[in-house]
Amino acid sequence: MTQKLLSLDDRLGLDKYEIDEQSHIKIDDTCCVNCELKPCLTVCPAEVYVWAEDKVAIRYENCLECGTCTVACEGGGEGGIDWRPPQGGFGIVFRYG
Amino acid sequence: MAGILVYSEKQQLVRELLGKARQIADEKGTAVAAVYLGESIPADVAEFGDWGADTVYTVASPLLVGLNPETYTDALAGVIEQVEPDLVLVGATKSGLEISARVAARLGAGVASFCVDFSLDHGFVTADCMIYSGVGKNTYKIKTQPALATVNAAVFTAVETGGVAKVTAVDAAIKEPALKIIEYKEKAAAGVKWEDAPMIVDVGQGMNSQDDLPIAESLAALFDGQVACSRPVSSERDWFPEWLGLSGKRVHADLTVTLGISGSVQHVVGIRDSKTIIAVNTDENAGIFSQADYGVVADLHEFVPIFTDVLKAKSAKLA
Amino acid sequence: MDEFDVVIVGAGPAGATAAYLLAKAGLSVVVIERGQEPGSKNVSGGLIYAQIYDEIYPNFWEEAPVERAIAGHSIVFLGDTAVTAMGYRDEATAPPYNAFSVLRARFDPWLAAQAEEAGAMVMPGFTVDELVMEDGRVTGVKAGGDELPAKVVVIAEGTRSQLLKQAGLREDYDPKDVSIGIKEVIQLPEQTITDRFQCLTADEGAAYTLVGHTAGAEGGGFIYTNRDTLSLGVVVKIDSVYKSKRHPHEILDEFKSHPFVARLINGGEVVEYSAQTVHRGGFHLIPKMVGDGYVVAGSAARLLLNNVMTLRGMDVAVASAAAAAQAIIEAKEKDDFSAAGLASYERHFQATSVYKDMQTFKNAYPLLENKRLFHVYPDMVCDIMDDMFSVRAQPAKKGYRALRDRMKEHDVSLWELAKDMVQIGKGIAI
Amino acid sequence: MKIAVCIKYSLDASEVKVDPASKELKMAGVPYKVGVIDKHVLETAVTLKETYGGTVHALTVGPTKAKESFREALAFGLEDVTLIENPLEGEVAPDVTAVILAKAIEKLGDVDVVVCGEVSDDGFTYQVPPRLAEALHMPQISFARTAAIEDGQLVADRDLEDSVQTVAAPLPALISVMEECNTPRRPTLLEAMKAKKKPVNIWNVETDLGLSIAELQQKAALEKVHAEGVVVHRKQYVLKGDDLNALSNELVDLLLADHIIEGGA
Repeated sequence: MTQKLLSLDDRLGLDKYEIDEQSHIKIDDTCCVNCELKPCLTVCPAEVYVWAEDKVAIRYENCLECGTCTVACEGGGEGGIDWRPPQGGFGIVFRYG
Repeated sequence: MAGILVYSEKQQLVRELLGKARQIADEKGTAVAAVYLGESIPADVAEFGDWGADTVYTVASPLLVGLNPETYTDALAGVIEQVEPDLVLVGATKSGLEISARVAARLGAGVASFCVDFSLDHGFVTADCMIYSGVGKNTYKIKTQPALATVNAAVFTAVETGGVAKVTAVDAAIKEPALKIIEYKEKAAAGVKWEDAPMIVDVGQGMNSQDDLPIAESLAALFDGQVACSRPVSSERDWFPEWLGLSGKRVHADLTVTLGISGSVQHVVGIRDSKTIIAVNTDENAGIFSQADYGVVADLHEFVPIFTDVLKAKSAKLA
Repeated sequence: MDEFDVVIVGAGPAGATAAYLLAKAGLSVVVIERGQEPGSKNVSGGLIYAQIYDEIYPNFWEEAPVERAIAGHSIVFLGDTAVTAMGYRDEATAPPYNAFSVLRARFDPWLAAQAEEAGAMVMPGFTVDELVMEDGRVTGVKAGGDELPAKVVVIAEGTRSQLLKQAGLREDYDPKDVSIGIKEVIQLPEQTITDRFQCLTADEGAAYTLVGHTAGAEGGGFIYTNRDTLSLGVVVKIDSVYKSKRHPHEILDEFKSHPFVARLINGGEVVEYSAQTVHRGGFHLIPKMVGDGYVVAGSAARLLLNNVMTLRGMDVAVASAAAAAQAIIEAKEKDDFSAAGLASYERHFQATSVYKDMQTFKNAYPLLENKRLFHVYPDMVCDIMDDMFSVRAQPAKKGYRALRDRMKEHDVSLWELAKDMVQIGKGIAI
Repeated sequence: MKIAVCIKYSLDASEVKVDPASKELKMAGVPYKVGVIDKHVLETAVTLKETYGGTVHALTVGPTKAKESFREALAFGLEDVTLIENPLEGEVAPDVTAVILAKAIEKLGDVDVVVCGEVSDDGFTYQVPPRLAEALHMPQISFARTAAIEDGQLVADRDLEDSVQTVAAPLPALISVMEECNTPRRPTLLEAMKAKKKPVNIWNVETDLGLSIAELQQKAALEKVHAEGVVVHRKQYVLKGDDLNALSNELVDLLLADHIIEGGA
């Protein structure tokens, strides 16, 4: 009775996205460099935020649009994340919800 | 004739179509012919006999230039009407897709698109066709005679038979086309597109720096391959203007080696049509390993140079 | 384009219901929804409590795409491998129904269709970029390259409410007060679900609330039965996620690995992965719900009823939308859409049964802060149950003795236990 | 100038999954929408209209329930959309579609330009535009990357594998465009709201187009006898170890043994 363990990529692969060419997430790099906790690296359920050398890289196309990053960044980080909803029709498309 | 007629403006594709047509024709005891359309007929056109054609039908006309769909449709339809084959295989190039459909409309025939296999049974053609970009396969019975089918490159294999073909000129009525070609520009041969490369090295975020790119380039060079990348490598690091994936390009190389690619489905869509996939990643749990034929858990920066050397020493030729 | 009476941001339960009621009352209404279709951006655990929906959409279950009528509710404490459960079930084969499981991508389009039939214009595929403000008064919205003026804007954009933030109409959220819900939809044959969850028919379902086994993050899990899928997820506080240094999907994996959970989902195929922020609920967090030219409804107003056993968001949302609609209709009669003109919204909302339930359970919210509830007690309860039911070589203990020994083992003092019991009692019992 | 555009309510083929055990294609719940290519088709037509004047009329063959899906198309600034109800069970074959569309274009009357997409998102046969051109006896510019009217002729760049050709065709003419031909506009909210009030006409093949359903059924030259999903099996052979030299040799030997590469450098 073992359930196959799904990797995060497997999971994100189950979802449907309409990918915009432009990112709906912007990062203020100076905030992130000064941010000690960097909660976004942990809390994002799609691991949209990845630490790359000296800044936060964004994989916005995986965003589930849950809003967790903004809450974590406002209260636990330095407020470097500017998250806006993707423009109409783009982004995640839940088929079950 | 009854039998199989083969046409493409790409000579290699003609040979591939002949390979399969010959095999089926031999099983059924029927004939195979190739069609050549052009301004003039080259001297070596009979060489299709080497690849399985019993006959080569030719149409020569000054109007057969620039792949003008109207004149090529007239010519191919003319040959078919004269020869009366059971099945016409047309190479699925853009021009082939266009004129096969026009010919079929004119003759009231059916076209099986992107055929990957077919059979001739009891007087009709059955064709397996790829649907939904390769997710599925439909089998169709084609109810018309002739039946047409379009076939992509590298679906069938050319087989040298060493036969001799009879060359027969066909007098097809070709009308002056309404469509005029004002300017004709050959595409530059340089700068092979990723889509056409036989081998791809697909670089992901696991590669540390742009200075490491020669690692990938050396590997690609062994196979006349191209170095491509995932979206973040393109859009965030700006190493390449394009990327592979759902939102980018899709390749169908014989061999794709991914370096530091984690394997999101959005990216894998871009490479999944590759015949063989090798993945190199430090993370044993990376999703890419379930999408690859061969996985290597190692740091690409250390592994790939050694791998490249071993390939050089043992073999670096795609089968 | 003429000015609309009402522009509604978001076609979720709150937005669609406000639109439905306002359009029915003859107001001109447009709903702007950023998803391709209503519901395509929306995620929730997936239970709706029927009472308030039935008031607004009588016998909605006959038409609406609900999944199963919930017959069984259980709260389950997950120990290491053991469980202690408390369940309630009654048949749910005929009205009045208590709750239904729903999948939002199916249910929300139905709600939006009701609004549209009533005469509202529903515009999916457009994101509202900002509120248009004049002298502190909301006068319309900017969306899809256009400005759309309105007498009143209903902000029903869900938990994130970026618009309120941008317009300076809400404070930053505190990660202590917001949870992240991570969810999977898991496909299983309809009959398997019916059998495994002991349902009478495929129309009947079960809901489990589970506490414990969430990798040290404070919160709990849920499993709800849909027709041929299960909704499974964990809801954990955001601050505890980053303190735990565990990624959300790892917390979900830990939850799924518990034998009790693993057995329920065995053989199922995950078909969707989703996440959503969930407000903690509680009166002290509700922002200003009314201002000049706007009202806030549903999750955007952080409305949620959480008493540990149940999480009610979608019926609170609808109740607030109905109250807001009533206030807007009155404002329209007076032609006064100022904060004062719309002020009856809060009054109407306070008169709803949902609000009264929120009041009843207002002392439940501190429970969500109680770490022992999530980390210690699930295991401890299971251990005590083990003492009660297992026959061993050592002499058996009576209940109190077992309790004291296990408290010692789990490092819980009598004083702490007493305090927690009072808290639990005040929160959900007395 | 009167422009007819042919668009299609297509199955979202990227959503079709395969059951690995039974090889069955899982079609339940796969959504339909107006095709991705069709936005480029609409953009081409509307740009022509804006540049040279005229009207744009969209035609589509599909199920009646598709009606609501054409709101966004209308928001591009079309005069109208006409949905020709699918007279047959299931998907309409390209040969049948071309016959129906040809008849509908004749009914519109005096059409100068017909704009199509090179290929539909789901059928993916590339057959409808050339078949339609044959049926209408129109010249066709296929695989177009541009579109313009010059001296009463349709002029465009035709993009083939080895060449790009600038070609001209006298009107009336058909043009089938590639996705690369333009960047479709995003209709604004107000445009979309106005489009919501525009009608989607419904035509019946028998009463409106005078076609016989029995004859159309006869026209379909292909009969589907079997369908199955394609499961790509990757070998998923994973190598690990600290000795990278040994790893490299092991991998190369495997590639040789499996005939991925050929021996004898």
